[in-house]
Amino acid sequence: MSQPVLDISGLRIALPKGADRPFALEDLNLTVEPGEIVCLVGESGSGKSLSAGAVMRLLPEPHVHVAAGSIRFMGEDLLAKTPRQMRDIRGRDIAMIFQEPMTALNPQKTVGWQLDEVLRLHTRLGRKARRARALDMLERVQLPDPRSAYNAYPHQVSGGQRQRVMIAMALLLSPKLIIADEPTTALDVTTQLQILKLIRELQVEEQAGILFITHDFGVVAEIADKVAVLRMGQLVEHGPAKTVLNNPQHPYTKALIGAVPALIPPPAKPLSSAPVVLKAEGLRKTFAARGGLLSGKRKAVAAVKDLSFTLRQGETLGVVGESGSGKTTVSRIVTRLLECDSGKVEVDGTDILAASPRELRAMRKHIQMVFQDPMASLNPRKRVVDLIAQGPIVHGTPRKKAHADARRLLELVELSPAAATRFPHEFSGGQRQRIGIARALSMEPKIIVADEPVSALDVSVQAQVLKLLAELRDRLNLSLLFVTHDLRVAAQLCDRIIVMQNGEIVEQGATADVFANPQHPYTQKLLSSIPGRHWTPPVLTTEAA
Amino acid sequence: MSLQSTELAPAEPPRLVVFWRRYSRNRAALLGLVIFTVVVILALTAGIVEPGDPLRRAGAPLTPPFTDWATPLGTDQLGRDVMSGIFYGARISLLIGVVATLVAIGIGVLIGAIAGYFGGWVDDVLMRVTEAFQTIPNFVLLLTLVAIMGSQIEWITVAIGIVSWTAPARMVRAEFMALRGREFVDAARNLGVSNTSIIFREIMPNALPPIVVYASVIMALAILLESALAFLGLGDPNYASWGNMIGQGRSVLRTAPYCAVIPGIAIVLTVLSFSLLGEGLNDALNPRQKKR
Amino acid sequence: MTTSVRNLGLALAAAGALSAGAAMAQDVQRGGTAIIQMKGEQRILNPALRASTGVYYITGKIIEPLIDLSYDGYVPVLATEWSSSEDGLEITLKLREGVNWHDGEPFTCDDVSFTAMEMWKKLLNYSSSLQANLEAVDCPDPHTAVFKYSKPMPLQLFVAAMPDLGHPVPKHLFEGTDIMRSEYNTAPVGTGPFKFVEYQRGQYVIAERNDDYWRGEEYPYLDRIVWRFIEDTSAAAAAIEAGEVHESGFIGISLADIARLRDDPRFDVGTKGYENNVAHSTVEFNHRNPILADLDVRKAIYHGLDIDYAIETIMRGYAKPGRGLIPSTGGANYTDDVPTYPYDPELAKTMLDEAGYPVQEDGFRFHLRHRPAPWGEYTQLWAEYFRQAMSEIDIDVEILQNDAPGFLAGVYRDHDFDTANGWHQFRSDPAVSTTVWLRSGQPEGSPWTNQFGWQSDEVDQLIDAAASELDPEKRAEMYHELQRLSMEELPVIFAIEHPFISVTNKVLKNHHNTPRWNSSSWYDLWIDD
Amino acid sequence: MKPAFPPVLGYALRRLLQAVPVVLLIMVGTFLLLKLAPGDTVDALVGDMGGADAAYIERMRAEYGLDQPVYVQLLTYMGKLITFDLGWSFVYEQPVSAILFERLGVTLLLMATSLTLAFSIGILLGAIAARRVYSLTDNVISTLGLIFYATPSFFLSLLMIYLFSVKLGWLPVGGIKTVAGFYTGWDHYVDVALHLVMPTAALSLIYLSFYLRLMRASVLEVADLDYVRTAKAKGAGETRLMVHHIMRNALLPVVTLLGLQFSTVLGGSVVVETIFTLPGLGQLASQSVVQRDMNTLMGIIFLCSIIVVVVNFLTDLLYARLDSRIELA
Repeated sequence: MSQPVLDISGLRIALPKGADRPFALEDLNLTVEPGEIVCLVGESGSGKSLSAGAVMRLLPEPHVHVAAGSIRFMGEDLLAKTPRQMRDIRGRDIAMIFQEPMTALNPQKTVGWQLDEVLRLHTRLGRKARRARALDMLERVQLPDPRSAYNAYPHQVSGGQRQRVMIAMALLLSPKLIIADEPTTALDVTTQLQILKLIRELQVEEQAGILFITHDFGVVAEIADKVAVLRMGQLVEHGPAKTVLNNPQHPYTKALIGAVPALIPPPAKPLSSAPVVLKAEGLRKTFAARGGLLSGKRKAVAAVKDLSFTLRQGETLGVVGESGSGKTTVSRIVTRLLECDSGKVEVDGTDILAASPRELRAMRKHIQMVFQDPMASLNPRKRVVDLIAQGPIVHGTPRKKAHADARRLLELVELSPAAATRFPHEFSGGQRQRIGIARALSMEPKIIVADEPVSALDVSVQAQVLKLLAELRDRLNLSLLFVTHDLRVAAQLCDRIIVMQNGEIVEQGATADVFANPQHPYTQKLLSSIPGRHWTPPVLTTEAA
Repeated sequence: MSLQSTELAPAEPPRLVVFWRRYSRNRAALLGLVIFTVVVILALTAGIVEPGDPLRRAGAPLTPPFTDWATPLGTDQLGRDVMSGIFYGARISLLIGVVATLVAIGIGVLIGAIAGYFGGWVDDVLMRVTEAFQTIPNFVLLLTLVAIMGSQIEWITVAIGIVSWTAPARMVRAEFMALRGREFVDAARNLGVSNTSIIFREIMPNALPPIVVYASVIMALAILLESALAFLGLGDPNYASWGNMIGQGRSVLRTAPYCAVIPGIAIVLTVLSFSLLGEGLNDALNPRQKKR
Repeated sequence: MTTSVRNLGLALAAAGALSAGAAMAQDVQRGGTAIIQMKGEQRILNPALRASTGVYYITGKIIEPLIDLSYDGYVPVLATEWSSSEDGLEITLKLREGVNWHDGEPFTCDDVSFTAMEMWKKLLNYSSSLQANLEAVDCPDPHTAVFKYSKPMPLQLFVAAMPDLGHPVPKHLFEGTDIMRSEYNTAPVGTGPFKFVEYQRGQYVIAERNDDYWRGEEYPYLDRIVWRFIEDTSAAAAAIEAGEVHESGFIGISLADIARLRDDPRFDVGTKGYENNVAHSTVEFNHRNPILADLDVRKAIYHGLDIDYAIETIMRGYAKPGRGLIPSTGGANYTDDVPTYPYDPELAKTMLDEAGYPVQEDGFRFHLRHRPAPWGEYTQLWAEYFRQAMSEIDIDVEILQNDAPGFLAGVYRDHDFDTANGWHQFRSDPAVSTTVWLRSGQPEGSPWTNQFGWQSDEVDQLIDAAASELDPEKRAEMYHELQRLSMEELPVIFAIEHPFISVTNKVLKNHHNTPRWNSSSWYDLWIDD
Repeated sequence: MKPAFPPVLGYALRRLLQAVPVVLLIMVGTFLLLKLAPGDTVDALVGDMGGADAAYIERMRAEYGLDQPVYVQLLTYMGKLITFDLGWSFVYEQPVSAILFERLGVTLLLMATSLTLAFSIGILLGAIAARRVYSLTDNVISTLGLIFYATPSFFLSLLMIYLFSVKLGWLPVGGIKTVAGFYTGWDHYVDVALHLVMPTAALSLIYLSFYLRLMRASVLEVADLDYVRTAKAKGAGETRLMVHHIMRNALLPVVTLLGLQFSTVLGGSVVVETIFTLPGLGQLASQSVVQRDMNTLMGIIFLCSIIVVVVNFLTDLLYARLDSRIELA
């Protein structure tokens, strides 16, 4: 039996005074064998990224430092290495892939230069040999045109390709251990699958051990050999992937897995008789890029091309697509946060796009929005009660009544009325999104446009917010226009979906029909790219629910 | 994070307390606050500690410091009490600093906010005006304004404000351009909030922290500009200002250096305190910028 | 034809030879460069267009006047003799022969005639009123010039004016051109001991030795003179101490530094050589203000000013109390038999009370808006002292600081002031300098004239009569009377009479040996390195 | 579609077109502003020459065209300006362009040396301070930066003159060269350099402190960025991180500030040039204000606008050179 590539035992990482807990990690034991992918799973704040930093010895010392335990790499104690020795190990024996391919590459240096740097630091190869090796590596990560990529700056290649570059850089010297810190989180679903496949393939070739950090159980199901689940710095469960995924033991793991939406859409509701509350017709929007001082003229981009759809009362319409598909533009046009080039949006038969400013203000009551980023969508300088009461006050409700209503709405979204006098930063992400929902409801709208309302939330919180939305929709007979990139979420909530690509609807229909029998090749590709699509999360009863 | 997403975290202490905690972490900023407080005390107690006109004849001309307890810091060429000048000068310096800064920030915020929020041709026009002001060397413009309106302290203060507004305007504009795309602004628009309300109630409070920090820079520069004017003989002679004292003291710099050096040190310390104050405010208001 | 001929030429030539001989005895060193600091910069270097000591300071070495002033009286330079007809309508000058301009052309009566008619009469400030009645300058021969007037011109006045207002320039370089824009206004050509070399604006002017100088080959002693413009008085003081400049004239550095350098053995510090350049520090009243129109108020204000204290603290003792429009260096025209107003604040307060200006609720009797002239340190200090002194007799003075054009427009054009202060120079004769302060009917906007809204028929008549009075004794009496009137009526307070002060490095020899030395030609100046 | 000429030229042309309205705005604004001033150039001239009589004053005013209505004067001036005729200075009795040309060299020399010094030393010290953040070195550098920032340039100038010229006699008090020195060749350059030491120091220290503080903050910020972590993960050492990864990105905001501050530096040179009697544009500007020398002042402001526009263009080029994300077009 070969020795493990990485052997972490009893690792404890101390946090500075005044942090929410004294230790980021406590008594972590973990091994990574050669040729094995170990997924370290946890929600935000679980300490999973710091464990990677500890292995690389790149913690922001002295505030955050290893307090106890050992980290052995190929049997050698990393914590005992001098900085000089560590520098030699980094990049050569242990490589790292980061989450954001945009920010993880130096914007001022070419891709080639940055690959070359690894070789220059760790080999004595000549210039030509280094270049040949780098080009070869770029080819292995399946970049379409390695030569031009070599000479390009990071901003000149796409997000998926940048992550390929990162992978090429990590694998350049065939390291024995690769630490991948959420390497696919920032990518679109189709790209994500390609990258996951690539990592798998290359890892098989190189027989490297991979410590793969993620929050997404779909990804875990796709790639992991072993799984370790972290909660608040503590390892709650670990074992082979299949076991943990299908038969979790620890309640936390159970809860996490239980929160992953199953890919089974709800049965279609008989809604065809309900009145149409929102009708969009022939929407067009082109972003004419303005010549900035430095950027000069850019090409105009058509974000939405001739788009039409209807939304009936009580219905949830999902707008699904990858980034750049125009789905967010749609949500802003129907709420008239963005002026449209042409087309009509009828709310209860009145065209909101043709409304005068005065009419528009009145109409805004009927169509409200829940935003993607619960931090950014709440004015950090306002108290919660003011945030929720703002709309009614603007529309003439007396301040006192508006505030009383606001407190009632807080209860409706299951928050304590004590929250009313606090500021947004005192809440967790899910709580903020509840406040966002309460604000939308304060106007007693007919329609709620939700733009990726759960994409910034941890999976367990995501489930709760989705549940709340569904309940409120049914109780208040709301119509939902639900914009999302996450097909699992769409499957869980939407009655009908429209699939968008490059500003056009490629397919629409009842969610169940589309999932069961996708017609358009793009829809097919999207569905087949869902990570862990072959894994159906077990139905578990959790005490949290 | 807790699985129960509806439980509230314990309430945070009031904002002021948090602010003070962050501010007081910076020891230099505390020193700045101490000096600043001293200057404020000088200004406030000027009338009590040193009653009477600071420009009156208080003793024999050019009495050196520490020789006569009636004029502990000595007297200048016309027998004016230097200590009294330092006390009353603090008033003038603070007045000029604060008012000029308010003028500069006022103009800057207005123009920057409008340009940044509306964009398009409004932005173009306002930015051309801003560039025009930025292109003219500010001190030359200041000289011209003072030449036109004379050296009354009110006008000098306003003129300093007029030549200092471009930087805050650009800053506010940049903040507004960043903030106007933020979701909470969309949220407010979605609620039917008017443009004026969005500008002043929604965006402005969020754009202010960097402006508040920059205000300390303007204040410092305002005091330096006034002293430079006074040095060139264009200060308001009806008030004891530190700049005037240096300007007049330099002719006796060789025989009675204290006449220029004492107010010089007062200026250096005051400007220093503003600067340290600004750093402390920056730590307290924009905590994300400083991680280490 | 000529009855009163005063030929001083011979005697003074002898005197010149004597002084030169004395200099020779001290082992005159030839060569070297004298470096002079100037505070202000006169950008026109043509004394026939700009009458100003700042111009003469430079051009005096390059362009000579017809007549100069020495401690022994008026001496011939380019004119060797002068005489007047009995009726005072004709003045005849004999011109020096064998004098060449720096470009080699000979100096003749044509130059004098051209300059007098085209510049002195038309373009030269101060001179244009002096020469207002000049009808023609005839040239009976190349070295005789006859000035013809339509009204009598006192010879005494004419001669007294000549050192400043009598610089001829070469006709052949100016005739037929736009005189105001001639290149020779900034690159002067004259007959003097030094030839113009270079003018770098804002920096310096250089002149070098004229080898063809009419006083003879041995003159001048210096090879070169450099004038450096250093506006900042501290920097100027530092430069003179560092030996970078040899002389600083016209109070070019602060009085504190002057007082300090007085005790430094390396320097000569003094007022010698400025006897002809005496000025008055003034307090000017706007008589349109009914309070100030009250003579008792003006007298009270005078009593409230401690002139001796101001002389000691501001002027460092280099001054004396003023006695009206003529300074003590004014010769026969001066008298000290005039009323005075000694410092007595209590008396001042009583007088103000009696004049009907008791202290009001705000602690002051009344408020004055005061415009100080921005002429530098001591004028500024004088203004601030005025404010101090007035507050001691419960008058509030607000100082309205402005730059020069703002000050001049504010006081002399817009009359937007209550009181003002500045200094005004006396130029040899009251008729060409200080009488304009009292004479009414001055056109609005003329600086340093009676713009005070004050008028007295008696004074006006006296001024006019004295200007054309040919008998020197009668003239002197008239001026004594004027001086008395100016001290009685106090249209303006001629508070302090002060000469200018030079700080001179002792390596310079033969310096400050004439009453208008800084404006003179320095042909006998030498440097002992 | 490829442009027929280098994109930089197109960019330059576009910048030039954008600058035209700004410059026009400045010129018209300044002209009208100056007309509000009490007194005019004739008052100033008469004051300078020690007085003149009324007829003389009136004739001068007519001669200079100052008796015309303001809009006529403005139109005349702007008409001439379009042909780049800056007019005639009545104070200097020279064409304005000749005066400016004489003075420009000194100012550019002073500014170039000051800014180069401030910039290079500022970023160097800033970078050092940031890399040893919160150490003694950092504290010393930061404190120096604060003191430089807080000391008025004229105060510093006076102290320097007192120390280096009067007490020690090492440096000349003022001027741009030894007037009667007539140095040639190498000696001339040494002479000018000696004259520039104190003015440069006086002018540059405050900007040095700006750059120092900004650079320190900027390096601290960039050092926290992801790609620096990537480079560390690659095994790059401290020096390599600094030179190849941090410096260039950290320089970007400093370069921006450099461009923005250029006109402020021009303004700051007024005081310094006055104290050290340097015959530059700053001194000329302040004198022109006092002299009400409209044409010269307008000329200076025109020239400054052009310089600022050119400098901003150059900093843009520099920025684009430093930041590969930006393409000029």
